[in-house]
Amino acid sequence: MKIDRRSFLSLGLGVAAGSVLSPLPWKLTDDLSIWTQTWPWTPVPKDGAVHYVHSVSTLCSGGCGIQVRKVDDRAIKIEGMEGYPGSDGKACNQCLAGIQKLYGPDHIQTPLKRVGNRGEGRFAPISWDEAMSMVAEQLKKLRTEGKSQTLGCVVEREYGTIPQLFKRFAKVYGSPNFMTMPSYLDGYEQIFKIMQGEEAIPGFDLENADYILSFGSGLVEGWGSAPRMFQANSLWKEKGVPVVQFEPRLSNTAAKATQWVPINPGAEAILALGLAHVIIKENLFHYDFVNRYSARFEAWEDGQGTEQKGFKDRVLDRYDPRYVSRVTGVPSSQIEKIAREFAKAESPIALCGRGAGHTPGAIFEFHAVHALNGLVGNINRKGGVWALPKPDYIAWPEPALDEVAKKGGDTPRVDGAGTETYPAASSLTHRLPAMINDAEESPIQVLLVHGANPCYCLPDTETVRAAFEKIPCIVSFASHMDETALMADLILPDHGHLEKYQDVPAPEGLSVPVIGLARPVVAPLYDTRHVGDTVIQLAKAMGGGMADSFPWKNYEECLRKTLGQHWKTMEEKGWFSPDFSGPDWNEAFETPTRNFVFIPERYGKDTEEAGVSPIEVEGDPITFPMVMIPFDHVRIAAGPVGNAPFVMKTIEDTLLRDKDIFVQVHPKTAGKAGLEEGVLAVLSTPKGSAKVRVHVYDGIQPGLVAVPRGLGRGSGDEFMADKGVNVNRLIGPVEDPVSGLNAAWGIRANLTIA
Amino acid sequence: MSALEEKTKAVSDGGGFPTLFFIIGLSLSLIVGWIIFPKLLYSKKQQPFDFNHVLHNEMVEDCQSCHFFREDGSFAGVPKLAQCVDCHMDIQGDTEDEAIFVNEYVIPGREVPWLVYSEQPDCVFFSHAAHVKAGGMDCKTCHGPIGQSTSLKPYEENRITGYSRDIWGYNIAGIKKNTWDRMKMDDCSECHVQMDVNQTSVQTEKGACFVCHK
Amino acid sequence: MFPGFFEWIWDGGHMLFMGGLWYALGIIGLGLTYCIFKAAIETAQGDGEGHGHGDEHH
Amino acid sequence: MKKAADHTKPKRYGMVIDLDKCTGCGACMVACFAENNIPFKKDESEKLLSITWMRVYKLSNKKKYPDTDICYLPRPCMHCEGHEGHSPCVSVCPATVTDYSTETGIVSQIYTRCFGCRYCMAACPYHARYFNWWDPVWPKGMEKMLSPDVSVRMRGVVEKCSFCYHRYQRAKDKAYVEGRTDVEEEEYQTACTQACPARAITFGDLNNPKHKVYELKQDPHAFRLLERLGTNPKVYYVSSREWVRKSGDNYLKHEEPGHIATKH
Amino acid sequence: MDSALIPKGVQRCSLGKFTLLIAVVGAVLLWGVYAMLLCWIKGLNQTNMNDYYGFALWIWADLAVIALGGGAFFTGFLKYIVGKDELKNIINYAVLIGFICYSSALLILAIDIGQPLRGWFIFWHANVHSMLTEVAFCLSCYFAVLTIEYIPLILENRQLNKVPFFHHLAHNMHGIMAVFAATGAFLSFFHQGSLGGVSGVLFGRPFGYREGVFVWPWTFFLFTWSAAAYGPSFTLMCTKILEKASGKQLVKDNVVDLLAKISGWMILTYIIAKIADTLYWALVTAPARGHTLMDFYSNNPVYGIWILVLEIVLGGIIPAIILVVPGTRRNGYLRMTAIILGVIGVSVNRWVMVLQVMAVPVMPFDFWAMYYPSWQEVATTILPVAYGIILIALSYRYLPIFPQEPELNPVD
Repeated sequence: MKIDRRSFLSLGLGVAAGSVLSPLPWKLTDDLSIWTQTWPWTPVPKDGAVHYVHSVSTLCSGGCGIQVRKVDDRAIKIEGMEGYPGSDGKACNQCLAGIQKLYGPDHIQTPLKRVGNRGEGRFAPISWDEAMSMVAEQLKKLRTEGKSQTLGCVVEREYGTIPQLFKRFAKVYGSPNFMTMPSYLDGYEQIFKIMQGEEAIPGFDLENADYILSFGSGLVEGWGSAPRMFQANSLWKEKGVPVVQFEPRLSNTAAKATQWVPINPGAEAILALGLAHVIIKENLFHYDFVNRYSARFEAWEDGQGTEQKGFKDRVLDRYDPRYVSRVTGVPSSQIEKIAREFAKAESPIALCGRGAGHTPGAIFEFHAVHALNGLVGNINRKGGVWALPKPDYIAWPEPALDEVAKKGGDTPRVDGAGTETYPAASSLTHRLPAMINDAEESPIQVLLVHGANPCYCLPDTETVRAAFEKIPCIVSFASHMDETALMADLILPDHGHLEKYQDVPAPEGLSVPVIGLARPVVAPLYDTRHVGDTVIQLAKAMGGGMADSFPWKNYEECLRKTLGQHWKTMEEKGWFSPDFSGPDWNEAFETPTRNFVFIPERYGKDTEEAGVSPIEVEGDPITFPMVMIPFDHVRIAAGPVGNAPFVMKTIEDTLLRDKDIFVQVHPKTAGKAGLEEGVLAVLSTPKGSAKVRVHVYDGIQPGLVAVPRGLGRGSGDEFMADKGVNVNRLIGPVEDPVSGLNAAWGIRANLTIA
Repeated sequence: MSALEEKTKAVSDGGGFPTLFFIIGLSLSLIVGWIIFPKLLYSKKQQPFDFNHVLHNEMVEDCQSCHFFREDGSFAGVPKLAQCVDCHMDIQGDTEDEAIFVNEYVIPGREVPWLVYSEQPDCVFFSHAAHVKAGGMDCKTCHGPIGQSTSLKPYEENRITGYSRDIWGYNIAGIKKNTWDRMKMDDCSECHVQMDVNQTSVQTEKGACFVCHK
Repeated sequence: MFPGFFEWIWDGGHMLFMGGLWYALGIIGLGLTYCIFKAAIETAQGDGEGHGHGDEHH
Repeated sequence: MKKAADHTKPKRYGMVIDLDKCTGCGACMVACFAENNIPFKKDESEKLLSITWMRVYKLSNKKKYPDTDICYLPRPCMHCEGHEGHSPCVSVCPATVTDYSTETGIVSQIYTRCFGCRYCMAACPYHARYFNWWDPVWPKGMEKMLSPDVSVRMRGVVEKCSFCYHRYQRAKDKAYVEGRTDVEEEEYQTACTQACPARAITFGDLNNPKHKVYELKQDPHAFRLLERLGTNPKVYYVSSREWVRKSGDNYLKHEEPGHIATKH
Repeated sequence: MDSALIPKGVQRCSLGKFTLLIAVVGAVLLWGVYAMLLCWIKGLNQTNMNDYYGFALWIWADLAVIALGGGAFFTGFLKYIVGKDELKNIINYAVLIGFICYSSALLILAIDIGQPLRGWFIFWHANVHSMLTEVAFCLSCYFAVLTIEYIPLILENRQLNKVPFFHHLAHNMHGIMAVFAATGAFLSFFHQGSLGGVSGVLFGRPFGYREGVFVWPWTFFLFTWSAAAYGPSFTLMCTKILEKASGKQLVKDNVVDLLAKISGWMILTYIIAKIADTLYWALVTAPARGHTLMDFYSNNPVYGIWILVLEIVLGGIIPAIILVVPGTRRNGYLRMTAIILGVIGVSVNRWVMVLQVMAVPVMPFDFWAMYYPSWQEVATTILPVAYGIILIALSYRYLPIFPQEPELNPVD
């Protein structure tokens, strides 16, 4: 049979006709399109029963009350917990995106031992047993050598059972060097000590205040508890509460304020005293409070019997609005107007702590601002500033100290806090790097770091790194890879924030004390261990008195016992609020005179002579004609933990583009330097230089270069690592001579075209 | 040249053979399309073990005893292990399937990986509450008389789309005899049009998309 | 696309638009079928040589 | 056999956003990302390639220091009603992917129907629509955070804010199980509304006098974006600042905002 | 070697030279195909399009080639319906160009959409209110018509025509070509219009939006008109290019003159309508939405008022005058200048109606979005050009495209 072309054609036609009449082509077309609707590689989330778990998030310093939506055993989404004090149903960006930290790729999965050079980031997984015995051996060795004081502990904040376990550990081990990371709260802590004689933490009754004076505080930029501040801000809008923001740059807070008053940076203290001048001169201050409950407002006799000028005269002498106007750049008419409005308000409140409060600032500033609150008598009063007692629910028995512990504990702290020079300070961690670098042998031999990220957060990170290089043994308890963990010899990973129990004294800045409970939302995903358990087990491994001081089986038992009767409330409600009703003014102050002291003892003779002058920033004005100021942006986390991917996604393209950070300069400043919007430039300071892009912004004082904080992470997931510049690398600490706190608000800088 | 060849040539010249070839081609592709293709398109999978609905139905009130609504209005679907263990802590009867269930799933506490015949694509939002609670429909209308089954049929999976054959229906041409034969969008829409449910779309004057999609 | 589809509505827009479309498609389809059939018949009748195109096999 | 049970009064879900309260913190965006399975990639700084159903714009009064002022403006999908539901995008979609429901006033988008012609994106003056230029990828383990309430989108389709419609579906289910047919105001709130720490966003039925939005939209300082185009959006903004209100639409030199726009 | 395939009575270059040409252009084609595959496999992230620029270079190319391919339908309309019989000498070429343009347009659309495997949804789930649906339907139908018009041409190849069936088929198709052409013209009128409607109906985009009658914005009619006006110019331009390339006159002057004259008058009437439309838009439509004309042409690095001048004056008024006035029209150089200006003019118009629509900010606080295509976009846009050259070369070599060629170039 010969199959010719024609037959072949017919066959083909037949096949074609048959196909059209069969379901094959049609079904295939349909199925192919359905295939594209859910590619095999497109994840399909599994459905299940939805339920919510209440917890408190520790990702931000505010401590947001959260509820986590779960579908079966997967955590899906974080929302705010209704009724949680302060944040009440809301949460900050970091905490909202917290699920990404849980499931994200930078969650440390197992104990790690450094195998590469310091900071190189090469680690090998080891077992918990091995890791624990390595640390215990190191510690034992040090102790037997009589160098127990060379143990250092760095944590983020002092309060809560976990930092207290570290503190106790250091104490029974025999070291005074338990350190916390700097924050504006350090300033308030000292000011409460010297002006009110109290060991206290600040609470601001912002919801009831009716006039807000903010000396550069980023009230809606992460200052205190972010969600609480946003709600307070909205409340002010609803009630028409005036908010005055003094700041050299139009920040979000300034834009939200009723009035933005541009001010020369660093002159805040002088401005506050200028306002005080008007208030005193026009007799607008709170007579009752000033006359009955304060000291040294008028002239007084010192110990030697010499008469000293009182606060009133000093202020009247020196800070008349014309002078203040010259220094601060704020017109004197404005100073007078604001002072009058402030003093005449029912509950006016003056706040300080720059930006989100990551650095303390000069004690003069805290003093001057707090003196304003004193002048209007708005202390421990509805709508005022409260000195809240430090959380006292942790009432563990005093540990028995052996000889080593006593001897070591009595040695002066490495950072100088609590010494004669800086008696009011409890921690001056920013001084630690210099101390280590200046010594031949590092005064810290073993450093335990938990929750803090000194290698990123401390000023002058290059120096910090150099110091850390010198520490023979660094142990990190990080649950996510951070800059400090990268420098560690050993990482003993803590559970993630959604995998564990923890008491969270929070939220920051609230005028009533609250203790929240973080609890495991999901079972730990990896081979991690609760840091509380790790510390307890380490103590047990040390044996002897140390083991006896940690009588708990595990952390959970420790926490339950510590919270005692409150545990049940916390389990049910998610938090408890210790009884606190502020004392009357006649009992409120524990200074020797039982008064609010306008001029504290340690205010210093020298300042009396010279008056308060702005804190000078580092650098010589000729090489560095501009001044760099860091600023906080609410969409960038500048604390120990960097942005989650979702939060990275919200960062504006005028702050970060690809890997380039933008610095903000006034059009005039840009013009002078020949810079245009978006160009690459080199920002240099006495501490170093970095490649940046220029954002020309009308809302900034000419001569300044503003750099966002929180970028330039050297570790973490690909979504945040190596983007932009860490501003802490470009700025160094400036020591406040009175408090020892870091008073740097900026640094001299130059910006030139790249 | 043989006689046959001659014949062929003659026929092909006269046009008889092309018709033959046309018919051959036609029938070949019809056979492929209607018979072989459906067999190739679907892969058969067995359930982890067999399940007897009739047997269980005798012991419970109704379908919702096992396939229940949660408090939040969502539908639990195929029961989880937790529900089954109430009775099946240990082996009750003497079937091999129950033994598999208890030994392989109940004792190790493993969820049974049931293959769900009516599993819709991810883009579908199907509200059981709207149909059963608000609409008063019975299960059979969509799921068929599954309650009367004594064993589970094999699960057939479309090799291209990955979806169950029950969605398109067992008839490859997509023809249905019963309401439960198919579960495509048009089948949902047919009923929605008839019952005048959410016919609020501006574009189609039929059901708005966000009624059944998510 | 066809009456009975989910997106179909019996309104002026659909009838005009789709009517026009099917009308055009119909003409194209019918025209093409006509040409093919006619050509097939002519080929079968073998009178393909008389159209007077300037082709070589004339 | 028509069934009337499901016929609830037509609603027009919408928002009123108080720009005086909005601090530009971005919590609405983050909540939206998490709620709606929005993908994220290594670099999201190119905003024209970054999917953000809710985008917070930064407005400036363009004045010189120290008279400069800025304002943040969160922009979800406006769920334009246009003329009888013919919003800019709905009428242009060639494949009936996007639709307007007269029951809820929500503009829907069915990703599996979309074939990615992007005509709707060209039509939307608010840039509320986003294209999946890339296949969405979740780093290993992170797909655990995906919500089953919202379908994961595939490469090559357009997506946009749905007013968290799935929450309405969930709320309805709950109502049905409890023997109700309708959902209460607080039962259906969008993720951004729920998350906004400044409580600047209010969401509800613009037709229902009992809902908060009903009254808020009548604020003399309320305005809508680009009202003059006739898009008839369902998102209202309130600002006490005149320059902000003026930034909400285009005006010729001599025109004053209040007198031009057709209100409500 | 391939002389058996070459039409009788004409001369063609050597096969080697021809192969070289095809190879060179083919390399460009392959480059385009590579880019096309990248877009299909890796997705549209290969382009520089973004969420502000959802329509970009491709869609411009699409609109432009369809406008230029308008020569096919309009010449067909003139020949078969109006009865301008001289045009039979150029209609084959017009059809070929139309075929290339439309097949390219379809290919571009297939690359442009994010989910090509679902592209058929536009037919299946059609939304008849969408201009794009109309475009898709008419475009594919008209492409079918063009294919039908092109097939008999192919069948007239010397070897193919020897097959009796093909011979008859070609003959029969020629016989009822008027019916096809009429259908094609009907379809074309509509889809050219709907392409204009694509941006004209965007009431959210004041730059593109136009008022109109019923569902049709003015751009609907302007696009049809301009395609009819400029399409023949493009056919003439392609003819000239081919004449230059082959070194032979292929169409008689009277045919060229006739088509140029028709094109000229069409351009003239079109540009008057366009000016009226522009004035109405600038003085009424845009101001009612708070825009002045200059809002659309300032504050950006590219789109200045020059673009309007280029489109209307240089690309409209000037070619119209040159082609309408017999004296200037008959001057070969001036005629060619007018034709080129016209082609530029209509291309600019399509560019403006696609890319500038995307670029102009609508929200007052938004910014001009600038865009430049990625190499993948450029390559896939050049792909149709290479494909067109190859198809023209093959067709010209092996098919009797130009009936007047043997007469004008007698073989010795």
